[in-house]
Amino acid sequence: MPDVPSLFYTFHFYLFGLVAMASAVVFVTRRSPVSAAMWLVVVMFSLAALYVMLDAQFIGVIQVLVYAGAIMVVFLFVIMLLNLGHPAELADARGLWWKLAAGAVGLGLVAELFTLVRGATAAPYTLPAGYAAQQVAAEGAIAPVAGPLFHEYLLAFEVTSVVLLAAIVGAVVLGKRRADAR
Amino acid sequence: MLAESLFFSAVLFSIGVIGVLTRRNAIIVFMCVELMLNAVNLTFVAFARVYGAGGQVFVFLVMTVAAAEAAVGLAIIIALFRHRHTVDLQNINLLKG
Amino acid sequence: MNEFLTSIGYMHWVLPMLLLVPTLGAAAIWLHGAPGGPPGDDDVASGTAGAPRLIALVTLAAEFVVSLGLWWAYDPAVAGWQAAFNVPWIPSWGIRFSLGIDGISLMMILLTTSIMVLAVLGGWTSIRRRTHAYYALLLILTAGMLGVFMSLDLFLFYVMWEVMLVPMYFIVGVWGGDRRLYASIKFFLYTMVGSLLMLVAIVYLGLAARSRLTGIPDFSYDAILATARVSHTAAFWLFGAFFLAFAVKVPMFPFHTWLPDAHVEAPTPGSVVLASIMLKLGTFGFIRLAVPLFPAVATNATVRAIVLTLAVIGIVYGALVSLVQPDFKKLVAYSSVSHLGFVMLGIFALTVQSVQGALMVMINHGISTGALFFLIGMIYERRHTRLIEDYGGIARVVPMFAAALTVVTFSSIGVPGTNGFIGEFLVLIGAFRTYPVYALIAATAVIFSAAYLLWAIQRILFNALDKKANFHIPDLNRRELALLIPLLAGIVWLGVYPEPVLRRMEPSAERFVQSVQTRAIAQNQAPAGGIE
Amino acid sequence: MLIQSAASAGTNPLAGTAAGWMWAIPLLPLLGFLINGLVALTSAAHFGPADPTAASHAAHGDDDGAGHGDAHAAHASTRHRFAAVTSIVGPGVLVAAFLLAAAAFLAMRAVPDLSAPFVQRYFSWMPVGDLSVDVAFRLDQLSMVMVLVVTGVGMLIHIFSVGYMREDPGYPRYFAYLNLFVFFMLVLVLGANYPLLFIGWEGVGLCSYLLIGFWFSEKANADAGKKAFIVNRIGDFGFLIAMFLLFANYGTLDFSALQAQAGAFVFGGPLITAIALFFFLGCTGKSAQIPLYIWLPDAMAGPTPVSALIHAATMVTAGVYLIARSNFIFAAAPVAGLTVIVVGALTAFFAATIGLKQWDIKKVLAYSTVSQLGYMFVGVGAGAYVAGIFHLMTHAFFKALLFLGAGSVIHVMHEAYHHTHRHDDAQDMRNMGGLRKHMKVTWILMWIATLAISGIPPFSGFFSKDEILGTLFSRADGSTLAQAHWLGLPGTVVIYGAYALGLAAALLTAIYMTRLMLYTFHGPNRTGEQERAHLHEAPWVMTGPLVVLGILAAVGGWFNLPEIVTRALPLGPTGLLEHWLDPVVGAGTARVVGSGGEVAAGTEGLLIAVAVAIAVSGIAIAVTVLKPARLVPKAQASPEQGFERVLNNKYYVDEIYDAAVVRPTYDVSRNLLWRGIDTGLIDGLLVNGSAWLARLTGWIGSQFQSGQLGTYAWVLVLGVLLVLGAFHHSVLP
Repeated sequence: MPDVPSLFYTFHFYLFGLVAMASAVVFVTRRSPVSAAMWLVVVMFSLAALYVMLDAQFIGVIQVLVYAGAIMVVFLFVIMLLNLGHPAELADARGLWWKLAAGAVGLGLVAELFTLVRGATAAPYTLPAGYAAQQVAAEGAIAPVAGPLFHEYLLAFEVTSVVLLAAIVGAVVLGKRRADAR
Repeated sequence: MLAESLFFSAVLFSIGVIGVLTRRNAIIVFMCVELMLNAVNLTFVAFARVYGAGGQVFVFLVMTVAAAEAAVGLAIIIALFRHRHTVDLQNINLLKG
Repeated sequence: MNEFLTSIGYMHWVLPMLLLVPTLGAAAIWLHGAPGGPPGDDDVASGTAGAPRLIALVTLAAEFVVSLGLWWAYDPAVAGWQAAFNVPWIPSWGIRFSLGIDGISLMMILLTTSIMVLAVLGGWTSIRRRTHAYYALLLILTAGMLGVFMSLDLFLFYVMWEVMLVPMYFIVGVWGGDRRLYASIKFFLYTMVGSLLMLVAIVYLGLAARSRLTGIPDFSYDAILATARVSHTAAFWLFGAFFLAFAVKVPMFPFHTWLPDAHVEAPTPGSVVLASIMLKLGTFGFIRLAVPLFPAVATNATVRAIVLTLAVIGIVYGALVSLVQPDFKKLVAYSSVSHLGFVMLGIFALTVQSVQGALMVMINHGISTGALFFLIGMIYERRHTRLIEDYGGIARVVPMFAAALTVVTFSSIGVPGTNGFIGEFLVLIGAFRTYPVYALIAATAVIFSAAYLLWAIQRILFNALDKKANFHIPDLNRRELALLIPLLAGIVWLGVYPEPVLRRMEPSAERFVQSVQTRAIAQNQAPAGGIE
Repeated sequence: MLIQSAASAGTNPLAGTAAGWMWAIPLLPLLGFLINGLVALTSAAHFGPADPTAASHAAHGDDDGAGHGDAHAAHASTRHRFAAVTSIVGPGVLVAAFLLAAAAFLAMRAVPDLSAPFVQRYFSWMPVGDLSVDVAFRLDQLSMVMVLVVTGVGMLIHIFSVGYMREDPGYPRYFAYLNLFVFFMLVLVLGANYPLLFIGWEGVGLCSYLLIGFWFSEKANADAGKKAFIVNRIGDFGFLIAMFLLFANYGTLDFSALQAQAGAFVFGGPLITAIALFFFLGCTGKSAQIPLYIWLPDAMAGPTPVSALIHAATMVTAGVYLIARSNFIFAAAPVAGLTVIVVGALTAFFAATIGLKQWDIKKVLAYSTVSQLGYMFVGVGAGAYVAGIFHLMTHAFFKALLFLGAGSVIHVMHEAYHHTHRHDDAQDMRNMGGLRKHMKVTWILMWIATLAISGIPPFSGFFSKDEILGTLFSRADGSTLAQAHWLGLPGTVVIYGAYALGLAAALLTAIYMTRLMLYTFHGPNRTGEQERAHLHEAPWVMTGPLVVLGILAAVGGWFNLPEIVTRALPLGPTGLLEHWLDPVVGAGTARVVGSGGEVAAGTEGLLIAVAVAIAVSGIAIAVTVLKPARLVPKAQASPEQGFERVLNNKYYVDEIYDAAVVRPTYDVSRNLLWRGIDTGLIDGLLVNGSAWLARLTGWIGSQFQSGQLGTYAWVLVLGVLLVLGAFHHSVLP
């Protein structure tokens, strides 16, 4: 990748970013859980595209597979299972003041985050520009992630499996109808 | 592209927060949380480009946790729904001591 | 006597032994086990109280005998700590199990061991439920109180301080009267607030005295006294922490309101221990820690004025409030506020006479007020009321009780020839040298104390015997006489011939006054550095 | 424990004589106290009290108010099991003590020019730092006189009590208290330093308390005892402060050591004046002077011999003794001396006016005692220490006689009522009258005492009272007192004013005493027909001591005859007491006299004539004005009107004190201090308030715990905003 991104690259980067934000806005404003979920899937895809553009091809793929694919499917599955979407369920949003307050909080948060990220880049640790792209070119998309994952973060990686196991067990236990539940 | 990524990330995160604050449907709130996680992932990926691939590892871990969370969280919602026949958070205050 | 004591190496083992004996006694009661049946059962009636009660009595009697040797073995002419016992306890924190006594703690230890024996006798029949737990707690309480008096390590001091707090909380809260929970929680919280601050101060001091080579803190009293260097500001706050801890315990006005409640609700032995010994721990703390550790603060004109004002307010206020109490126990409790005010006046007036007087008041108050609470307990056991108005004219029915109560009352009033006079006189005559106005106001207590106590005993003992319930109260029995006679003897002995006691305490009191004064001057001249 | 100090005893010529046994003089009564106290307690333990219901009934037999305190003496008829032991031990120890005192006195007399006091040091009482208080007795001429008076009069009263109290169920207890009193009184007069004197001082107060409230089942009696003790304590407060001042400035409390420093006292300085005035505050309490005299009339609630011994002859004169003992202090403080004179003179007059309208025979005597004590203070205040002590002595004789005589009368009245089962006031003079026919001996003896107290020569009171007034008059010129100013008034004016008050009081004394005699012994008998048959003279065990006291009251003046008399008549030696006391008080007196001197013989004669004339006219007025025949018994009497009523109610001083001091104290204590500050402010606001605050914060916190995830999310997000904001401000530029 060249130092100065091409117009094509820049255009698509902004495009996917805007799509992600717009879909996110649509997502939180949908009343129906199903359509909300669908819009969220759009956000996920846009993000996957951004990941790819940020030289994280592997993550982009995983994003599509795990998030957009697996997790969102589970969501949709649950929504269907519970048969949500009755008018009573849809009368979900809160009052105007509540929304305004939430919007103000959101804007405040954006403002604060923004000022924070502007002040943050510790120069001594930054890699040379384009290093990530060269690495991908040299080692492929997976090796740069797999290296740290199985060396420095091996313990964390292994613990993740425990977390997943616990989650599976928990989900099974919670999902099981108890004998006395009736 | 770092600044733009971070900007996108901040906006997405805030939208997620607004969603958590305004919605009462447990599943949608849950999805908002997922959105916030994704926003953070974007930050990680963006920084990984500047500071090294360690950030991508974290995204990997976050996804795992998100998956686990989704499993457990949805199981809880199902259990709650069975019990209360609603996923409206206003009607659920089991946390009250 | 001295040869005998030396031959058995008495001074080498006496202090740890004094802590060990009650602990073993408590363990023995625990091993003996609780009686079967529900915990609310009347153990005295069912005869199961006997074993724990006997173990406690024998243990405390042995304790008293062991401690008695100190009377002879202690040599007032020798400066410094005696009967010292010092072993490492938590070396990495510089905490040592360090014990030792001077003339002041000697008398307090003897007071404690003697009063505790009587306290067991005092509750012989009135403590009826959960007796095994009660006697075990009483023994632990004894160990805790003695530990405070003999600790030479500040951390150990704190530990002992808390060790004695817990049993007392339970004694009030479990065996107390109707409002025992309120009283015990109030007692506990009041004391805890102060003692936690004290812990902070102790840790600060321990760090301030840490070794320059190893960085290990040092909590030993002597080391802190010699090497802990704290800034003036820090000293002020540390003194404040100690002050609060001890002022609550004393109790000084306005930290006294836990006392009437705790006294009224506590069972008789609890009241006695509370009044006779535990209140002294507060004033002892002032003498041992708060004042010597921060002489510059303690002798600061403003600080002294505040403390003395509170002390004098306590003296007069306690007396005036006693005047109008309908409950005899409460009356005595408020009179304690008044008496302990004298102790504070004596300590902070900082003359040899006033400090000696303060120590005498501590001893005398232990004897006289202890005896008063015993007497109240005896009559309460017979009539189940503490209200003064429920009595009247009972001197006709219980002449021996009346005689004892009268003598004790006059001791509490401070009539010359009884012990009460010696202490108050010395405090006032000493305080008059440095603070004549405070002494003058405090001296009015001689009028008020006579007023409230005489009015009370008149309404109890004298006047017409006009209530049917009082017609057939039995007089004191042998156990009660055996309990009271030592106290009455003490009242007369200390009133007529206090010289042996004064002689044993004098060098310690003198050292206290002198070291505080000289060190205060030194500290004021050479500004100390802050904690590094 | 008794360690005789060889150092001090060896040098004194009295060592090794009977005076060396002086420690035994107080110890004997103490021994008596122990034995009698043990008898009282053991018998109670063995036999238990009488059936309380019956006892209570006896105590309430007559409910006609105060003033019949002696009722119980005759009411209860249960004689004590060990009464015989008490009858021997009680008076026996006093007889022994008196004999020892007499032997010591003879030993002292045998030593010519004895100037140094004989001090025996027994053990160290309070050695603290530079304070050193020893238990030590000091026998000098002054304490010798006091010891003789205390043991002598005490012995007679003990013997009298054997008869008076023989029917009382508390007989051993009574003697225990009385013995204890004598012990403390002897400690008071023998103590070699102020703290030891203070032991006696408070100890006698304690015994007084116990004996006033001896019949404690009557609330009035218990009240009176309590009042006496508390009022005395106000005085004791002054005594304590005076001691503190002495120690703080002179570093010792020992009489000899202080006297040695007397030269260093700043004459008339504020310090020495303050010391003297604080001591005098103590005296006003113990010796019942204005403003603290109020307890003494109430103290008549005790048995009559107690009134005679404690509240007339000995304890109440302790203040006079204290000033005489501290003469070196008072002589250096003329303003204090003038204060003593003024208070003494006012008390003498004021109490005498109240005495005019009292009906209770003991109350009259009580106010008379207050009045006579006023005279004594005028004497010692004027530096006439000898005169003060002299009057103390003669007063002990005639007032003890009067009280015991009154006791006999009451005893007889009571027995009469007892026989006829009537409940009436045995002490009210309106119920008496014409008793001279039935009680001849008592009647004669009482008249002797009356003439003595009125100041009729040659009875003892004449000499002592005249000496006080004469010396006072002479002090108006040239003495240090005359040169000082008191509240802006020149000392001379004050002294003349006090002299006039003294004369007025003398007139009133003669009137009220004659009134007492007329109403009690003369005129028609008002006891009632049935009772009259039972009136008779008291037994000899009671009249015997009366006779002895009668003789002393009659000839007591012999102890200190003035020169003007001895020059005219060869009655005896001149100024015996004055010479005797000179080593103790001579220097003090000389200091007060200053440049002044004795009055001229002619003036002195005139003064005596005036005094006698006043006394005689007082008696004459009483005899002519008062009509015993018109008196009706108490039950039929109508209440007094106008000023008489004010007098009868003692100027309402008790009521004023009650409203001004006692009630406010109780009210402030109860409502402001206890309910307001303690329960309200500290417990209510601060203690429970902080608990309430903790609960409130907890409640507020718990409101967030709604269980609503939405709320939690809001709180969380707001928290994030805050933290980020703070981070933003602190970290970022």
